Amino acid sequence: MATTTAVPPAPPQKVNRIGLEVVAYKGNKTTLCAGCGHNAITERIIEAFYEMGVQPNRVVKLSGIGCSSKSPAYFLSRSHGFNAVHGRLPSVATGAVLANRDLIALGVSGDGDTASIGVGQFVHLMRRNLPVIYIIEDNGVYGLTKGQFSATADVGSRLKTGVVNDLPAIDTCALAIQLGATYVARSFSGDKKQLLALLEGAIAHRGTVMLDVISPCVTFNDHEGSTKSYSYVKDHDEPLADVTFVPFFEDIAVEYDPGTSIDITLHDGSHMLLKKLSAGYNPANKVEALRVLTEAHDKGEVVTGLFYVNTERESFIDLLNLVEEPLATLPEWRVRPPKSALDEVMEELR
Amino acid sequence: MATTTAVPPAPPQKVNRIGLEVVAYKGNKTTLCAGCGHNAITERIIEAFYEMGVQPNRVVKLSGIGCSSKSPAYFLSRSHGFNAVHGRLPSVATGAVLANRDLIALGVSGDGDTASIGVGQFVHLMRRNLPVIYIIEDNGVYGLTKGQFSATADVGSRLKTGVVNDLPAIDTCALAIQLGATYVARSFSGDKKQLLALLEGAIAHRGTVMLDVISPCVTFNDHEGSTKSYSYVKDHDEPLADVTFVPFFEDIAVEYDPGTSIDITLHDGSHMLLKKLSAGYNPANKVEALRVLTEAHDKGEVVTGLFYVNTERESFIDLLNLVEEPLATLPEWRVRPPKSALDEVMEELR
Amino acid sequence: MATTQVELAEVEASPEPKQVINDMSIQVATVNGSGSQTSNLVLLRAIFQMGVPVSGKNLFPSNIAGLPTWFTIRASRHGYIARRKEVDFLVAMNPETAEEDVRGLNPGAAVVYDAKLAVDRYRKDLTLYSVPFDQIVAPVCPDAKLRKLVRNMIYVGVVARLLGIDMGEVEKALRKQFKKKVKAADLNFKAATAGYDYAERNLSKADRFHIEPMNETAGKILIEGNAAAALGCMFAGVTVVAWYPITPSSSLCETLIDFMRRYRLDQETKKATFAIVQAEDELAAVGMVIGAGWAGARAMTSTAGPGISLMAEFTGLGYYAEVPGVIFDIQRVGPSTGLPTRTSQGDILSTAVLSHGDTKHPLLFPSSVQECYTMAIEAFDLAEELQTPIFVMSDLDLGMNIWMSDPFLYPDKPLKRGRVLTAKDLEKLGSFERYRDMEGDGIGYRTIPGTAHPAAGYFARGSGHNEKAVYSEKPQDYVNNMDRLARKFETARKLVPGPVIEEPDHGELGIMAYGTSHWAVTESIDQLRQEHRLVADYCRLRAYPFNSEVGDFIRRHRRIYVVEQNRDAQLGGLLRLELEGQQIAKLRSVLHYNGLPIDARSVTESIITQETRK
Amino acid sequence: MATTQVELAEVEASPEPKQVINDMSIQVATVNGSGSQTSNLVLLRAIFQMGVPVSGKNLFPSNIAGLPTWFTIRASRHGYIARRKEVDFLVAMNPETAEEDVRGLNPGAAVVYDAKLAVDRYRKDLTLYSVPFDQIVAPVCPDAKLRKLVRNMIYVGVVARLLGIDMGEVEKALRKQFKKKVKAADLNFKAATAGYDYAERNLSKADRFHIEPMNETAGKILIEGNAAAALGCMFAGVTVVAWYPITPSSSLCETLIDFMRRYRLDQETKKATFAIVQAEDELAAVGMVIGAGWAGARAMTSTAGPGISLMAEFTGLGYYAEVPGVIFDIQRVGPSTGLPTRTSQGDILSTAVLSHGDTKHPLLFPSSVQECYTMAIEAFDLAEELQTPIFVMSDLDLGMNIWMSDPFLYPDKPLKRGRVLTAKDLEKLGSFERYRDMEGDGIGYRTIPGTAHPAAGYFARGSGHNEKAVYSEKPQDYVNNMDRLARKFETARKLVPGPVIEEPDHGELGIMAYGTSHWAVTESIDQLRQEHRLVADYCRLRAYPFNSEVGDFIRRHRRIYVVEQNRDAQLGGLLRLELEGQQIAKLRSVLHYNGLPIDARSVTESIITQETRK
Ligand SMILES: Cc1ncc(C[n+]2csc(CCOP(=O)(O)OP(=O)(O)O)c2C)c(N)n1
Ligand SMILES: Cc1ncc(C[n+]2csc(CCOP(=O)(O)OP(=O)(O)O)c2C)c(N)n1
Ligand code: SF4
Ligand code: SF4
Ligand SMILES: [Mg+2]
Ligand SMILES: [Mg+2]
Repeated sequence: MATTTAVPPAPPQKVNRIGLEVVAYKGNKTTLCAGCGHNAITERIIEAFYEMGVQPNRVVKLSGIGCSSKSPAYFLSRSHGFNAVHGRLPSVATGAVLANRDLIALGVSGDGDTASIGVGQFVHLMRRNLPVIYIIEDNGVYGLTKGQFSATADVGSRLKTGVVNDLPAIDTCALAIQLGATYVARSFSGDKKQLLALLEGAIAHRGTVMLDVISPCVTFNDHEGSTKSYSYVKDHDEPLADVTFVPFFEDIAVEYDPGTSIDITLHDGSHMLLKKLSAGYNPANKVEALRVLTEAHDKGEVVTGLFYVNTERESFIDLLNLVEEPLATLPEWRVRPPKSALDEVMEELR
Repeated sequence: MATTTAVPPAPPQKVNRIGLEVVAYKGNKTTLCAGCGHNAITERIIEAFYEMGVQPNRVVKLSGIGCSSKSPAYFLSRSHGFNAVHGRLPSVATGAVLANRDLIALGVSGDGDTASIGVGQFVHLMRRNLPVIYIIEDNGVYGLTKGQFSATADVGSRLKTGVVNDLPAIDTCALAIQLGATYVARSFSGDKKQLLALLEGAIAHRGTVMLDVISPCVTFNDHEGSTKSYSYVKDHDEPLADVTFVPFFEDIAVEYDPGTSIDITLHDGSHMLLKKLSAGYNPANKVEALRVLTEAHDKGEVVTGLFYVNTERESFIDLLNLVEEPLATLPEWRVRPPKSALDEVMEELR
Repeated sequence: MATTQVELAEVEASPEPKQVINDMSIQVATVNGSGSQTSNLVLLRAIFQMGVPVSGKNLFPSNIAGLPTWFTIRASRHGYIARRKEVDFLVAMNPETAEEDVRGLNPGAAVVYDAKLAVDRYRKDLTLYSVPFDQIVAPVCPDAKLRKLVRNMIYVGVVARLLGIDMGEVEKALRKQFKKKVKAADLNFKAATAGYDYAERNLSKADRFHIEPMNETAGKILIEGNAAAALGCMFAGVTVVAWYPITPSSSLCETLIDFMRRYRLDQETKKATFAIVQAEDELAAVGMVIGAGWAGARAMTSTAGPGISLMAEFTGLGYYAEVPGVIFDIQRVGPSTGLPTRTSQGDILSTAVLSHGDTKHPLLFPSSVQECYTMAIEAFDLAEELQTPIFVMSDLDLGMNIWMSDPFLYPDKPLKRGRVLTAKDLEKLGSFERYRDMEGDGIGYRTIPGTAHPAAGYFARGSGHNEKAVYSEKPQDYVNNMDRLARKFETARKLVPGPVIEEPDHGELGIMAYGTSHWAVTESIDQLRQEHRLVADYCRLRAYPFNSEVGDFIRRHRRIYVVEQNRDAQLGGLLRLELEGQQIAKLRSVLHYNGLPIDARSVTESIITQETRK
Repeated sequence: MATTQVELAEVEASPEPKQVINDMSIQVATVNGSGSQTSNLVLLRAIFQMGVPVSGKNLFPSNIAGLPTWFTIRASRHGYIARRKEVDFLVAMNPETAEEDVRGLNPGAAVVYDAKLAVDRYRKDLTLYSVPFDQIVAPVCPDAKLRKLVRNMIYVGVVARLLGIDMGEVEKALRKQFKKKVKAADLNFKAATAGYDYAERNLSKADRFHIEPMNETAGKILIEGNAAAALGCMFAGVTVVAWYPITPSSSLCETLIDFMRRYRLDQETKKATFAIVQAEDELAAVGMVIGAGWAGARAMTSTAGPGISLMAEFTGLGYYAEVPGVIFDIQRVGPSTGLPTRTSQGDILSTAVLSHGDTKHPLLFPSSVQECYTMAIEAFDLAEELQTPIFVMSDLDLGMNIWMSDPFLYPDKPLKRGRVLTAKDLEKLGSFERYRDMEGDGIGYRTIPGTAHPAAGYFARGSGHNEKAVYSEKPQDYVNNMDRLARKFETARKLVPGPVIEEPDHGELGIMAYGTSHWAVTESIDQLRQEHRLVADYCRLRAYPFNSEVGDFIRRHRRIYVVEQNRDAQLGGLLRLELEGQQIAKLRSVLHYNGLPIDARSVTESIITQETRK
């Protein structure tokens, strides 16, 4: 499998840097439709965690309800997973990460799960900048309930039933940027290279990652007129910048011409290189990011790439000033104050 | 009371154009704290509906739960009111307006009611562009539960208890614009002239109006360090444009120099005049509006005025292609199809 | 029942016949998304057209394609339409489940199977028919893409041939199924015929099962409960519908959309006399219903368990602010997400007391597609008469499966809009008090927003209020209001549909059931009498709260078996909340909660074991 | 109880004394936001310091300032701390309510009133003390802005003088109240003294009521239930708290924040051993609790009725995915928003079956501040032992009012973290099955995310699953799992705190109660015996599900009065769901639901009327 680092593709390696084979990152057989975009994303996730050499036991997989939300069962079967209720994985993820700050939380949601029933919790997750990788497998419909429109369906897109959507789509990336997420990108399930790079960058980022991945529903929403169909995205996808990721454990690419790229250093020291395709796009500028998104949105274009990244803003964990160890496993003596504490309080109440 | 039209202030009139005295627009005695910003907004609402000569029976007042949400009891006591559950007036308002398209729905919410528990329904109300006037009486705290921070509290603002807010404020205006609301403005409970003009424009607008009114909580959040305090807003308020409203039943102002103002024509033919104070601000441009808001937000400034207005976009009522009459009171023969219809269906099922 | 009993009498007389005629269940095992649903419905409809009573149960997985599904058609000359456990005739198309499916059969059953599966390996005591589907489909359907679908139509022909189903009826059913799509119909019928011909040439009938023409379905219709409920809603004059998709409820609103577009557009203007909104979630859906009901519209939503849980806060507001609204709960298996595509009656207790505080809701229990239709209409009347949310507790088996029924009757009563004061009324009265009990039945008078009269307005709220709808924290105001609401619930007791009691023999044994459990119970009552000489009277509950007939029925019997499809005996629970100890002492439970529709055999066995224990 | 009974015996003996000593209720009527709360607590504390048993009930409106509020202090030498209906000594400060307040008094009561109110107009049969507050306050407090507040401290002095409360104790109480704020304390004490002096000079004692030193409060503490619960949570080792503000629950988490900042910061690093998050709403709050509990933390939230309704879906997930968590419900008056500042026991039935499907939850019923503390600790142990959400059903009266209590004891048992497998355990076992019933009690073994072992991971879900936590729609897997959950609930029955039974005389009459109703019941039991020679045994329930002692208690008695503070007899309902008909036949209800804390007189009267009807 192609790694995205600058070093010339090495001969296929048997194990990654922590000595695990790729099977350690696989999951159960998918029960999704053949050709479903979600399956392609599953493969990239497996690749990304394998290549980054993440210990599967450190990962927690969270999801809501939907075809997309089923997918965590199809990767990283060694990791703990929690298939929660519809639209509310953000709160479950928040609780889990607060309980154990060492966990790498990966949330997989759908556009219905996120933008319809889940938008309230989505808004507040983005706002807290909790270290969570939040992926929307975005097909513009409710797949699991047989193809009703979701809130990301674009105006004018038409279902097989002939129903046309006349409400504006919610742009989850624009929302995430406005609300405070610190790593916001959009990609396409079919774009192996870009998606893998963005996922690896996400794993290295410390803060809330919001990754909206256009993921066609071949059964209910993959036909002409659907802006979430393969054909449509292929035609209308204009990548914002050519994203390349360099894990911190590999030496930084040399042959990139710094003149043509921005180099973002992520929390673990790894680097994100954006080759500037679209003139002077700078992912550090909120206003600019919102402009690009709003304009593309109005033109019905699908812009992909890393729109916004901020490695400065404190994460929710920092704000809470938590001890270094996971709260969940603190020993009794650290969580039950001594008798003297109780006596003191009792004395005050006399 | 001063009207905001261009005609020189007439001698105080006893009745409005539909022959009602201002008492017909008043409500019960307020039970809010003396000096609460919400009370000032209540007065402007009474004025606006009186001056616009709206028939009180056509108005429905909706609210969630909070001090702000109590205020509908203090104006328009002839109108029907519904004090719903916390954060969910948008759905109740939607149902009411669908049931009776002739109603003028006025929703009064708080920042907690809207931006915290209510943000999910808020997002989708804005998206539908249903004709509803949605007012946030925004004080940055939960007044009724004794002053905890809401999601519009600015970073760094401090409560009397000493607790400091370290999460970014949600900018409800930026959200509303991005999501599709067609009349989005911010004002200040203390700014009689601007607030009245914006309210009158709101009444004339057909589509979703989102009006965020900074309304200091004198009991829990009106002290130095609170960006929602009178003092703070007075110092940091930079009006975007000087808003003046001209009801369609009065002849358009003459002495305005068109060079220095934009004239927006609203659905009922009334006019909204924006004197351009800030260089070339044009409320028809989403991107521009978002830029202004995002930048002010980062600078900790409070910009007030009409940020965005769109009189073109179809309202949800139009999209649903409803009959002209209120659905609620359609006679039986129009809502129960004839026997022939049943027979036809039965035949098909044989 | 009478008719059935007569038939049974004669059955009892004659010994178990060698040939089994019009009394079997046929199961087709395939994978979902393979289009087999169409084939199965064609098969079912063809039998139905031959005058033979049928029922169909679709057992499908909670995903979109590629997982095992089983469709069971029961043909019963006795008119039994409950699920039957035993499979007599299996069509084995799914490699994944073929072995299990075949091993599960009783000796003497028949199997049509895809040759590739070679299921003859597993059993010797069955009649096995091997069919090379791939070879048969190839010539019929050159287009490889379509084969996967058409393939399934082949077994229709094979089964028709083996059971003696008239191909004319098959074609008729098939063309009905494909409606205007003539090309598709032709292609599929070609496939069915190919199957028929293959069977004729290569398979010699060796099993006992036969379908023969009868005259038991004349004039009857075939329909799913959700479609029936949708019809009811349309004829109830619903104007505002807010919903959020969820299995097994979605098809109710989706069918409703189709019906409304056909019959509820204004003749001249072609504008809609209704608003149907796909809300962002269930909290919003029920919120819209509350808002619309308050504003005077007939409003409804439809959902399943998870949605009901999310509606808890708002339905409490509906109860306390006294707002009409209709909520359909097409029950599926819980707790939580549970088994979204399996059936259950597991929501009734928590729904009866849905929301905190002293909140109570009336529930309706439709047991047939006909009642889905009639109770939908009743629900809207009750909601406006009682000024409160009404829950219609259907389930997946009723809502999504296809049922045989007499055609529905056009409503003979006008809409009951309840106590609403118009501007004219207010002219006379001068004023009104929203929450005053003028009639002594706990129900007040309301006005609709927009009513053109200065005295029309009032303030609805979920917080404490007095008779004038003014905010109040006065202890006495609160108590008066709560006592009136309790009185209103007593009025509901009289207004909701009462039980249907069948008490031919006034024995000491009684059975109580509701909803879809009804069909297994009526069949079980026959089994009890025929096989165990045990006579049972029957009380079918149609609503909560229960009227006095329910307690009386219990009083007249020694032992009462409450049959339901949940683990916690929830109807038993509701009975316990309302009855006297002496009556409660007589209650016993028959519980079925594996997600499959309850069957008569399970009921009979459970009752017999408990009877012998007594 | 023993002690109380002895005292009572002697009371019975002596005839009703002319002078009433340490047995009265003092009510202060003012408006909220006027700072009267401080004055009232000073008064209460001063009496407490004199060794006289006291209790305080604050009756306040659901707004922030300007509406009527009443604070009632009961001094009872018998140690009764339930609310008492009759007011003996009124301080009338509120123009809005003065007339009503005065007219409501019994003859012989005493009234201190603001001269301006001239309430002597209304009654002649009272002892009336007129006090010109404005004149008194002016000299004491030159700063006009502060007067509104200080004004209220004046009546403290007046009442102290009239009832004979030692001003030394008043000063002590006042300084304790103002903690470090010496200036404020001085100013306020000046005001109190001014009141005292005024009374001394101008008012001559003419009523029967006196406070005299006793020795019944030595070593005792004064605390609100919410603060007590917060202490319990801290000593239970809670690490993740997610909450959303709501009356009357907010003060639990807010007090917890204070305690945790004091005692739960790491000694060296000063970093927090806890995370407390104000969530965006209750759905998120409970979702965070579920996420944290699943990840191994001791997690909790606290809310009231409306929040409980919003938590319905998630708590069903907690039940079915088997995730520990503690949820406090500080009950207020419903339905819906109801009366947010009034007390009730109206959530218990709907909470026991909260969420759709066959879902059931254990509930704990604290009746004292001490139990708020101990049951908080038990709740966390039970949640992790049973791997399920546990609800602690407190109420506004308990949570927000100040109660006298023995000091709390430091926990003598270590935390019970339940069945958790570590990496080491997994080394030995090799593998594990999350939902397998290894011990026969329905409780499985779980692993914590992050456990460093390849076999540690499992997939928690709200959808159907087998013992290995793998998704399953198999009917038998579902049934096995649900039956195990039912077994687990039977285990809960044994683990939750059992009833406290007081059966001195084994009579035929029994009383059952729970939570704050306890205090009215114990007093009522004395009244029944003294005034009606009626002996009643008492069974105080402390949790749901009920253990066998409950049924046994009923069996031993002829009639059982179930006393509770709701309209629908909800505990009665829970008993009906679980008991046999014979036992249910004995149940009668005593219901109190006007939003005020239940009082003994109401209980006694209700029982007597029902007894005479028998
Ligand atoms: C509370 C609740 N409401 C409704 C449902 C039914 N439901 C299951 S999945 C789904 C939508 C899934 O859409 P999306 O998140 O876009 O996922 P996709 O299937 O398209 O990948 C819905 C409405 C549910 N499970 N829970
Ligand atoms: C479901 C629910 N949760 C919590 C509450 C308690 N509550 C009442 S008002 C309020 C916040 C009000 O804040 P805001 O909307 O800003 O109004 P304000 O009082 O500041 O005007 C809360 C949390 C409630 N009533 N319902
Ligand atoms: S229905 Fe659509 S989203 Fe669901 S699995 Fe199939 S292709 Fe994917
Ligand atoms: S508490 Fe604050 S928001 Fe509430 S009424 Fe008082 S000033 Fe207004
Ligand atoms: Mg989707
Ligand atoms: Mg606020």
